[in-house]
Amino acid sequence: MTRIAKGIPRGASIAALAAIAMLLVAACGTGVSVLQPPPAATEQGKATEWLYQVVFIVGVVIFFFVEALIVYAAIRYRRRKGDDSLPPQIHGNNVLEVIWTAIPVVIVAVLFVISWQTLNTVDAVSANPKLRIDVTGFQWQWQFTYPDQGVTLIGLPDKEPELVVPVNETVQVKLESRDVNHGFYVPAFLFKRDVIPGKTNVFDFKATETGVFDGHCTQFCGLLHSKMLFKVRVVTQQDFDAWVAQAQATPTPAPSLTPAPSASGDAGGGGGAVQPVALQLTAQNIAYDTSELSAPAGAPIALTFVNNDNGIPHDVAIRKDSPTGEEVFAGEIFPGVATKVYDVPALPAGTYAFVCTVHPNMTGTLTVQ
Amino acid sequence: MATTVLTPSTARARSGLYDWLTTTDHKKIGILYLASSFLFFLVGGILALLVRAELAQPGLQYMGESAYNQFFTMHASVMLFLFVIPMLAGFGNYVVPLMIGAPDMAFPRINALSFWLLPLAGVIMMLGFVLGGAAAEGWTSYSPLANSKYSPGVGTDLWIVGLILIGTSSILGGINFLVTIFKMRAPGMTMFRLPILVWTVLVTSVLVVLGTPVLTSALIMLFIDRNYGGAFFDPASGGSAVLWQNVFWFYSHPAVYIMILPAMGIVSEIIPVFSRKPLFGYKAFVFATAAIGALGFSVWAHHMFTTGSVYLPFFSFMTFLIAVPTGVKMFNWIATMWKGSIQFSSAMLFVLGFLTMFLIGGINGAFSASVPVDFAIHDTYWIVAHIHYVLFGGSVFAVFGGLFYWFPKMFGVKLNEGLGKLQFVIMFIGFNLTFFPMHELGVAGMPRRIADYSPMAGWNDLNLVATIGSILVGVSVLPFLWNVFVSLRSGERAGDDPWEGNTLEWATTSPPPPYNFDRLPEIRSERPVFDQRHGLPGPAAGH
Amino acid sequence: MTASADVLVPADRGETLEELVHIAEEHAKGGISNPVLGMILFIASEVMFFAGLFAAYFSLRANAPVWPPAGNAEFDLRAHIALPAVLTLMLILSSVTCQIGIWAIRRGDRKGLMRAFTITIVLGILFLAGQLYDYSQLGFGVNDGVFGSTFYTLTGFHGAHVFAGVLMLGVILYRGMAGQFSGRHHDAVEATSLYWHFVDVVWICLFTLLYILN
Amino acid sequence: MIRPRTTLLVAVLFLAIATIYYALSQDAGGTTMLVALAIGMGLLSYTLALGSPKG
Repeated sequence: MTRIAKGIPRGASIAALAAIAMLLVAACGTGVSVLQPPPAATEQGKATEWLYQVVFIVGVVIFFFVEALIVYAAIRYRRRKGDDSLPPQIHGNNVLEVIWTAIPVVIVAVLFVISWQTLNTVDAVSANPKLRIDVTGFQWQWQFTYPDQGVTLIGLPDKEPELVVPVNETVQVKLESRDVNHGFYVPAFLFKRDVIPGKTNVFDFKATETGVFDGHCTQFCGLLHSKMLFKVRVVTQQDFDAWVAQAQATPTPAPSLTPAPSASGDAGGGGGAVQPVALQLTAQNIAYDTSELSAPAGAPIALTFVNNDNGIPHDVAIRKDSPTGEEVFAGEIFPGVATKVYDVPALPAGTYAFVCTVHPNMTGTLTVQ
Repeated sequence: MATTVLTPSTARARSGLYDWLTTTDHKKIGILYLASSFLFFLVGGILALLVRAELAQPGLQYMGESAYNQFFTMHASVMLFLFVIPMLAGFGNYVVPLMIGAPDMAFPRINALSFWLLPLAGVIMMLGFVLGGAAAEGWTSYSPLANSKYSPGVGTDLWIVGLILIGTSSILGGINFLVTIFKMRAPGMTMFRLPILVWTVLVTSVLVVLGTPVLTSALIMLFIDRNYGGAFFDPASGGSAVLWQNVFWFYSHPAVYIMILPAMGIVSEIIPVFSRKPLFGYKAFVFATAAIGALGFSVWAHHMFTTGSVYLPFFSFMTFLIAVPTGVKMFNWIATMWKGSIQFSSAMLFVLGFLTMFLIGGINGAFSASVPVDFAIHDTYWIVAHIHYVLFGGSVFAVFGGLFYWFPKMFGVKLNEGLGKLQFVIMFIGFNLTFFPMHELGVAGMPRRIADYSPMAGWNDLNLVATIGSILVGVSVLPFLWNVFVSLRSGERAGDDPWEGNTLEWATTSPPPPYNFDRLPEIRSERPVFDQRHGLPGPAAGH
Repeated sequence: MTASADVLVPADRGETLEELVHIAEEHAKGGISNPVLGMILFIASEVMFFAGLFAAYFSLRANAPVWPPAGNAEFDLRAHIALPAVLTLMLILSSVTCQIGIWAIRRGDRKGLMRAFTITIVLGILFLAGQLYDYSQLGFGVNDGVFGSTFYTLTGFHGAHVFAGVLMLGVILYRGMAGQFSGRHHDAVEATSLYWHFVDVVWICLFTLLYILN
Repeated sequence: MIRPRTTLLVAVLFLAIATIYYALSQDAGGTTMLVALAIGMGLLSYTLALGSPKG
């Protein structure tokens, strides 16, 4: 009994030594980074990164300490062949229970306090940020609006939008959703915030280095969640000013999202040699009302497109043969509820697909004979 | 101890399929629970393999986004609601009345109803696959995505109905357990002599009885939103998207403890037996279990840190606090093994696997309690790693440990130890190969629930490793199926008490008679069978 | 750590044989009967079911700029309070008659139980009919924003519970006529009455909240 | 084992949590559920303690 009793502290110290040794190996391994987040690219991210390191080291030490105890106990006290003796029947020890309740309480209390402090840094919102950006999420793209600069960008399936911001300046992001929950996440910022319909979330960041960083939607938002990507490009103030000037000069790089006037009137125009054929298509609940349209060959088409999805942008693009085929026509993207008439040029006979550029799952077949 | 042989006439009076379909015997219902849950484990496992196959490389190779979203949604729904929860309820059903020396559950017919609701619910949920697509909003079914506007398919409605049925089954089961534990204990089986598994089932049942109805109400509100123009979760009509998360997680966080506490109970039964020592700190264990149950109800919003609409420090603090009773349990398990005489049976190996995996699952969970760190890892593969370390590395390893431990009691034959160890080794390696790399993917920024990722993101190798690991996990189930098959046909006869157990189920025959006990040993501690084997301990008989 | 610090023997061991016999006797007597205990646990569970619905109600109400929401004069339920008030009194009365039935069967008075429960069932059915009529008079539906959704869901699910209660009372009545209850054996009656009282209490909360504090 | 009245401390505990929660967050929904939980817990533990055999 006494021999074994002496064995406990020895075992524990061996375990602790092993844990520390392994930790040192892990920490000193130059160039090797295990379970490390990408280097933080914002001031807020650096605070989180520091906190992550603290939690990580505490976690690793606890893991190796406890795991060493498990392994040591399992090996040291394994049953030898032919050993039928009953080990000492120890029912418990109140001192030990208090110790291994109190120590974790202290550890989690410390972690809680430093987490709270870091949270105050990360979550702080400035009253007068240098730049404001309104981010709107919708299935399955992003729209970035610079209200003070009058610049709007919107992503398309083959062209993810790029949020351009100046380095070393406080940028305030306002998050809103037009439909379902989304998540605005930039791994290099070590930060995300949900984008929730009916609720506006605001956060600040101050980028500390230039570069291009990937961003994702992290809150599952339906069919093409995995395609809801964006990039953040951090540039110097001069480059940013130049970019703004260029963006303001070119009328919106991506299709505009300004609500279309209800356009039944301005449709009649474009009378050519051949009278256009009138077709109608309605988008509702992220779906077209029909999957089959047909039109005569060689005549232009006046396609009345009714978007009944409040706040959700749709359009009609016509592509050869299949939804991924060569594009022969792309209508303007506009949010509902609104109606627009697209003047589709005359098409040669054949099979076409019509598809919503924003929602590639909305498709149908257009037969031209 | 002499083996009592049942007289064939009474045992075989009513047998066959009809008997299994109409039985109210808790042991048969328990076995039905285990069998049905295991079938759903295979279904959920196949769905998981499909998901992993698609993620092995960037690009969409085998399925479109629509199928992928259905698969991961149904994988989680099946695994959580039709496998883990019923599997543990199955153990409870089989073992709890035996452990407390009762002839059956308090309400045998309600017990049968609880079980039969489950396969019905499972079939209803699965029907979506053949009726135009199963639910595809993730098992959390966040609204407004789950509203009819964005998810018009009937699959989501079937999912809701199935889940309400499962919830009803759980509530009835929970009430049954509580009444059984409080009212049906044998003389001498005081509350502080209950085996720890019974305590964990007790606390779990409280969580089920008080938590599950909140989920039912949430699902009903969602159903009304979807089908009758309700506006609960529809911001466009004055509803609130965050409200869904509040009511959903108010149940679904305690549900995590519903899925782990009985597993901890199983572990707490197996370690003492194979260490030949009593459980270290029995009362500390009971209090820790109760503390986890109580705290479990005040941490629901730690799933919602990134919504910007919860009071963060409150939930952060409560979440950190849960680590304390969990740590107490871990140290008590280790202290139980300390100075013991540990036998590496298959059951014990799975439990040792549990300790290691659950340790990781506890530590990587604490990362999320730290709010800023959660901002960095929430909804990434880190979380996928965390839940699988807890629910697979934790609960599933404990489930297999429990199956190896109680199989002899259920069927009178032991499972093959060699095949068991083979299964453990493959499963342990496969599991870690699958889920450890997900930590790295998570901190690198790979979001969960994506069907595809950019080949330039640098996630290719780790995803391939994870997929290879998942195949190993799949393969590891084969030796088990073979093991059950050969053992039932020609397994080693077990006898009444093959492991030198502590608790009352080892005092009866294997399998036990319909009424469980011919006679009970005297109950003077939490280990009546141990006391009987080694002589009753009394104040005078201290070692 | 030394051996003396180890708790070798739990303190609560070593009862005498008489003590063991006493424990066994206590078990035989055993507190509340299983069906009644099960019903109370079920009621605890129902409390949480309604908690979810009430949580939605309070949360949506707290989020709304004005309550009841503007735009529909019918949302002012205080104008409709007369019929619901009568229904409330009927439901309270039915709880009283239900309890009278319980007291009767405890005395072994089977006829008294039958009489009291018949009145309870009639009151319950009248309540349901009155509520359906009330629905038909209201100028909004379940699809009228959060107000309609919460109102119909809360009262509708309460109504469903009343309906279930009426069915249970009917079963009790049927079994009572078959002579299945006595002064000693009437657990099912007790359990059903507890459920009925619970449904009554929920209605009083609903009435207060939806009609008076609207 | 435990006197039924003592178990009502569980209800008090959850009422305390609900109060603290409301004071910090002013969240009506969560507070409703916590208060109901106090009632449910109290009812459940009180009856279980009252209904179960002694010991």
